[in-house]
Amino acid sequence: MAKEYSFYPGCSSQEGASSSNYLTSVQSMCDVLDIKLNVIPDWNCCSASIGYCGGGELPRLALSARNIALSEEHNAGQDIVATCAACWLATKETQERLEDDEGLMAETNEALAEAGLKLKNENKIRHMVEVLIEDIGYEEMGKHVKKPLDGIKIAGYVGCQTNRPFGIEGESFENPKYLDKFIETMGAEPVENYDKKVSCCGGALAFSEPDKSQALIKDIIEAAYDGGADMIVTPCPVCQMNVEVYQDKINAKYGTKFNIPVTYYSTLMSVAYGKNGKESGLNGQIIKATKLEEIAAK
Amino acid sequence: MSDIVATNQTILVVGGGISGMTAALEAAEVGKQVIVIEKTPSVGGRVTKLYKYFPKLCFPTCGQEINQRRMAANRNITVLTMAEVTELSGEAGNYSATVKISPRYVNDNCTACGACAEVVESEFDDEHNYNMSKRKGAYLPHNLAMPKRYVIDPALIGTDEATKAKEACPFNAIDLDMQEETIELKAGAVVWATGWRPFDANKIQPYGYDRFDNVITSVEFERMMDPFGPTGGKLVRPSDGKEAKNVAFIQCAGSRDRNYLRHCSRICCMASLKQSTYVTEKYGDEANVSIYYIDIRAIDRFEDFYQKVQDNENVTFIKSKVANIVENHENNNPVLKGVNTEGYHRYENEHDLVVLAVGMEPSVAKDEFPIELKLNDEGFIENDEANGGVFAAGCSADALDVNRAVQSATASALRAIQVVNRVAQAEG
Amino acid sequence: MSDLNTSMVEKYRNNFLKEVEAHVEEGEWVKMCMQCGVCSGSCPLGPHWEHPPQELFMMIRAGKREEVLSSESMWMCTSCYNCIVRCPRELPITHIMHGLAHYATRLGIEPKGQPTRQFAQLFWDNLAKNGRVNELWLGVNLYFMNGLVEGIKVAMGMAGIGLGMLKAGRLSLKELVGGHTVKDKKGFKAMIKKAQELEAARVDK
Amino acid sequence: MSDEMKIGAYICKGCGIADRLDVGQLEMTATRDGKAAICKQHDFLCSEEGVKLIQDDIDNEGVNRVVIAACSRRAKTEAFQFENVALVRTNLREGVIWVRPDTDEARETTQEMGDDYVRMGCAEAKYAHPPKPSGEQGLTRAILIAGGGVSGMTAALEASKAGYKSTIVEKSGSLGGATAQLFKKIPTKAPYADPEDTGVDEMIAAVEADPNITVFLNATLTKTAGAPGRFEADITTESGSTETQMFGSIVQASGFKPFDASVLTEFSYGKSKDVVTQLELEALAKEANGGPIKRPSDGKEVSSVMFIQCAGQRSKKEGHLEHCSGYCCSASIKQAMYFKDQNPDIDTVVLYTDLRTPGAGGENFYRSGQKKGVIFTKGVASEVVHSQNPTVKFKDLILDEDTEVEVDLVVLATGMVPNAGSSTREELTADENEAKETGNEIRIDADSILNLDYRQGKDVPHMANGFADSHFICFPYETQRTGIYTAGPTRRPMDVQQAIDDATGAAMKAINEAENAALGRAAHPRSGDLSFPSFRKEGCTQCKRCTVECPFGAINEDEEGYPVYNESRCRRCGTCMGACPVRVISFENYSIDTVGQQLKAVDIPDEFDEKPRILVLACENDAYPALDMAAQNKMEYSAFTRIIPVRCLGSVSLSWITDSMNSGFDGVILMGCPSGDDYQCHFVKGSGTAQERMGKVGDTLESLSLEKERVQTYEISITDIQKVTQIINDMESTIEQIGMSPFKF
Repeated sequence: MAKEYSFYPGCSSQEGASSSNYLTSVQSMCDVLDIKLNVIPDWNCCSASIGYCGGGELPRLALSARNIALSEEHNAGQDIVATCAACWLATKETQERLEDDEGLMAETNEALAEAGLKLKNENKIRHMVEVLIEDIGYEEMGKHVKKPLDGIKIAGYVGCQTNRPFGIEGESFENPKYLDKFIETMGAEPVENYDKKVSCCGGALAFSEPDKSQALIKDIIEAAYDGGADMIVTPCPVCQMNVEVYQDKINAKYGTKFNIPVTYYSTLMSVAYGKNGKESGLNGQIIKATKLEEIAAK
Repeated sequence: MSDIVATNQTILVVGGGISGMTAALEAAEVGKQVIVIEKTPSVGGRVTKLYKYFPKLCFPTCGQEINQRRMAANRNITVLTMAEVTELSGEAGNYSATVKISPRYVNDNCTACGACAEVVESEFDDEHNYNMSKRKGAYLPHNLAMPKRYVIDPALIGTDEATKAKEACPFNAIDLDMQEETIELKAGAVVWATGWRPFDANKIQPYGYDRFDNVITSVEFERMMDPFGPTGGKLVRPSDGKEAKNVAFIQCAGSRDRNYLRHCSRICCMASLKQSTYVTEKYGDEANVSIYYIDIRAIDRFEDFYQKVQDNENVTFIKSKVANIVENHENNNPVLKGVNTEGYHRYENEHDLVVLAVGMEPSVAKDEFPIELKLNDEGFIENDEANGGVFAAGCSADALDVNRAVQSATASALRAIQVVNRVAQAEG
Repeated sequence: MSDLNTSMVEKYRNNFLKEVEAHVEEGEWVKMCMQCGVCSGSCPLGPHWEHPPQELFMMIRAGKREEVLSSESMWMCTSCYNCIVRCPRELPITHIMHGLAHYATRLGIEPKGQPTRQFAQLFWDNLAKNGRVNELWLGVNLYFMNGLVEGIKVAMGMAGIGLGMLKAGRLSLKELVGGHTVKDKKGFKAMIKKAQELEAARVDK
Repeated sequence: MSDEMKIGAYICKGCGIADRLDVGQLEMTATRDGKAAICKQHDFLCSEEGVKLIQDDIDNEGVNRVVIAACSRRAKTEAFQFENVALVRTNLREGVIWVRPDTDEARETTQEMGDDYVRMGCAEAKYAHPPKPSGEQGLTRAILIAGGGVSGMTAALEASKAGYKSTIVEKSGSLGGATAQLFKKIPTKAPYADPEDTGVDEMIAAVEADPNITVFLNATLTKTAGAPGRFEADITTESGSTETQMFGSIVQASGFKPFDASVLTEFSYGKSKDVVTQLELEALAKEANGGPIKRPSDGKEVSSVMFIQCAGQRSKKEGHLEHCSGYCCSASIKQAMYFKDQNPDIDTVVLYTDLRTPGAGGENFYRSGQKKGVIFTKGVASEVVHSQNPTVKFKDLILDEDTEVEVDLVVLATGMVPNAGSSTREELTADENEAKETGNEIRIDADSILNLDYRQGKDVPHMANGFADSHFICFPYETQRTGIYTAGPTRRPMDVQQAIDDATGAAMKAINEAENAALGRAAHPRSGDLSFPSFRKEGCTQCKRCTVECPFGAINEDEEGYPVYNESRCRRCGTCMGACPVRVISFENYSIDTVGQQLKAVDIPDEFDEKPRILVLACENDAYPALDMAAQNKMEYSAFTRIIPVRCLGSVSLSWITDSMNSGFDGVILMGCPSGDDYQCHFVKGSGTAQERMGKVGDTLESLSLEKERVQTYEISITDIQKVTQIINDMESTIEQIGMSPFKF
């Protein structure tokens, strides 16, 4: 029987948005693993970690609270799952903050009442990666591999918000191993001791402070190359975008010759599970993941 | 072992480190019957693994020699090694303890002549050196081990080597059929002196103890100074055996931190100050020591020692909790990143070797005590009436230096004596 | 000086710490800092902070109100959460930085031209309008936030990226008109408004 | 011992001894040269059977001197314990076969080693007597406690709970000491969040209600004489009446004196009434009793306060304290809470350089202070400017700026000055000893606490920073006066809870000593030793060296200047014996002869045999174990070595050196513990004293026309395992260079 979850896709995975290809591959992956994602009806933006200028604490909490409340109403009893690090983090933080602070909880519900909603705050908020590790398990994930990703060396770039402050149970903040295990499970080779595994790509500041952020991104890519990587894989839409799209700019500025594809773990899994390039969201790559395309085309 | 006489006037001392030994000696020397239960094959505990004590820079084995002589001469003390208290019940004046004794495979006949070790080749991690070196499968735990009796590693049992060892012994001291034994002991009072263990440095992920060869712990560094230690007394770094002259000490590694141990472990500042002298003594002007700290906690006369170290030009103090360590792949040097908060100076400092001044946590975890005791949040035993006739000594009571641990143990001996004297009075 | 700022100065006179505790998100944690500096050392944009977090905390304790609130420092936060997980005293530093930035904005004494301040405001305005972020408009607004001429320059510089995204189907011109939105816009906006009112009642008094 | 001496020698053949040595030859040596009445061999002497063999001879054959020629005296000690005999251990295993190679060419010299050690053992046995108590010791179980503060009261109460009586002598008119002046104390129990009641009133009530405790108020000790087990104390009350009581042991809990803050003129102390010390703030807090604390100058309710840590402490400035008092950080947190708990709006700032709150409770308390809003600023105060309100000028070390703040009240965290009585700093050099006799000594003048009727001063000698502490890490209660244990802040700066724990330990030590002194058993480090020094009065020249050099002030002088030994004050180190120029001092089982005859028993080969002899006199506590451990690790050293363990290098008589030279030894090595400020000698200054004495050996050697290299003194720690063998081998090479001694007959 399919495992069902209440799904919070988030703004960037909407059609035509920056990580729409992430959603495509997630859907293919879930299809194989018999995971059913029930989208929270009428979900809204979580404000990520950058809404704080205009949005005060309570309005920002209200955003995620609305999503949780909608989930409770429409997908009762189901764990809320997010694929985007920022979505997961903001929602989970909201849940915790409201759990700890009765005053804020009361005010939040007062605001939610304006939208005809009420928050109970009882469901678990989870990242897709948690679902894979905890509910599916590496063994099961491995069983579905049809086309092992032989001969590809991959740097598992975990980034910040999937990792901190909550992270994945049993993993360390400084050296989480799960992404490497994913890579291995799909038959590819992880880069050992990837130095920049949990370094920051600048996040939203890639827009506002491009030079400072690109300096960070440069180090992330460089370390991957140093480790002999053919590609980088990440669980986070912001990481994926920042690390992939600025390579030309960085090359121009630093004289580097970066041209390394950056995909999601779900892209790998979808390809390994035998889905085609489109189903795996490979056409969403700005820097083409040729090795994956070759396998997908086989 | 069935010949051990224990009554409700007996004092049971759990733990044979310096605190347990002190409590046992004080009580036994005023005529009390004492049974010491020690988990490892020899008494002495953590201090046997220390090279020097601060602030005198004298040698722990020196006091151990005296204490061991006192113990050997005192017939009121029975020591059970490789023994653990698995159950404890009762109340002040009337306890019964279940003690599990693991087989040593060597009996009292052993003269420590070493004939068994000569024929055994297999080697195992040497606990005495925090597994930084190997010892044989038939071994004396260390030079000053008491009891001075060899131990056969359980992994040897059933192998040809075990038989060879047995055959090599001229005194019939090796008994390969020895079995785990469980005995029941009565006691009037219990001194709990199970001490501490170094905080698991693997958990301090930003410092990469698990990832970088040249990041070690203070207890490991201490073993390096011992001429009979893992490096033969050389201060060298693990990755390439190069002399470690540029050494960083990171304070509060695992202490004063809600991620690890919330308490201050008290000893680590002084331990690093002491260890800084190891480096400056070995390498003189070539030594370059950096101590990264939050607060240097050198109270009372320890302050004098701090001043002395501060006066050394080759030792630098940086008020900073190091943010993280990365490794320079070219030379395996650890690179420390952080901010000196005195005036905000950012640094990226490369060192030959990094020593984590790891904190002290109680050896027995909160939920592992065989009897319910009043503990504080940090897991140390409180001095509380609710604990009846069980009294904490040394680092079971708080994070203490050796001097204070001995003080604490001396006090706990009196508390135990008070109980058994009451029993004696009641029984006439 | 905004009215709000003036009234806060009056109210707290010399005690900036108390003001922060009362009005800044997670501000009650500031006093718990023990000046170890692990936050400052852990920040990816560390070198760009004029005053790193731990120093800001000390400045708050020392009553340096203007210097703190008008500082660009907290706008350097990338929300990487390194500081939070490493802080030995459990201070939610990321949130305090956001809180300080927001509070400064609320008082109208934030560094106006600070790019992250601009972007963060745009982001909020963007999402508050439809309930979901319109990435295209966010980008367009971002590029033109410093005026038309500057904007065209920036936009030209970013054109390659935009084109790439468009080609990969990860940027949609459909967003120019209509685009993604929550269905219950009315309820959504009422909720935000209410939350803002409740917060103002608490913070601005 | 008037009984007839009968030596039984027992040679063990186990552990390879019989493989490496001709045991028959050893037996012959024992009987022929050693004059052993009985000599037996056994394959496994430490076995039950072997021990029984010996015990049977003691029981049935009248053997009263037992020579066990087997392993080191440090091995199998539990097995070889016999009552009422003098026991000698001859070290054939660690001392001979383990330090020599198992080769044919080494066989002869190795055998010679073994034979010599057997001779030496028998010689020692011949001159040793089974020790037994002198009969001079007394049994008084009562404990004298000097000081009626928390430390003193704790010692009394804890001793009482174990059934021991005590007498508290308190100088002031009431019990409670400094703690009675406190409003609250630093917390002692989880969660360590708030100040606790001091509990001092309850403690006083308990003392007063305890039939085991006698209290003298307004009283001082005008004279303390005697020794453990029989201390005789004159307790004089204010009225002038004196009562003499007997005690078994003493706990000195004389506390501390507050630091004199008037030297802190830069902080306007004395000039501004609103600059107070921590102790003065306690008085203000007590007065307020939970209400608003008012400042002294004008009674205004304090709305802002700054605590200046380390005021006059951790400083080398004239009149300041060099030490850190340890408790003041927690005390300031506690005091800041006095304000915060009453009114959270009061500004409280603690200005510190290192916040020192160690241990589990300390860090919790620090956090609790922060939680309550106490501000902690890392900085150094330079000045407090006095005007209507005090203004503190300081450097903020974090913000790296000079700044100032005006407050209602300034509290100076001044430290503890030990109240440890008078002290004569004892110098190690003989020259200074002479200076002492001319009255040129260094004194700390203060009212004496104990007024000891001792040759070496009225109080327990002071250690670092004037505290009456122990010098030893492992033995925190061992002062330099036997049976007198210090507790509380007189020993080390500490807070109330630490003082309670400390005093409990001191009570334990006092009980231990009272009991053991009565049995004639020595205190640390030769715990349980029954031997004690005595002297031949006829030979004594009243030179007083023994009374001056005794590290423990154990020896008094009678009116004629003869030494008076106080057995239970003695630690049995033998420094007096080593000091005595006329060799009249001895112990039953350790004397000029027990060692002197051993070295004379060594067979000295002819000069042309090229077999030199090296005598090693090794401290039994450190050097001898180091030699043992070298053997254990099979590290070889010269076969020409003959080692004699000594109780302390301080016990080494110069006569042994001259005797050994005269009898043809080619070299002598003395191995003692490191001396100096961080001395490791368990007998305080035995090794240092010995080194001084050996400084004069050169003259002796010169008079014999011998090279001075022939006698060398080394400081050896127990860990110097490699060094000891090196030293011995170096001596062998030295002898090779300078040639054999001409004194071989």
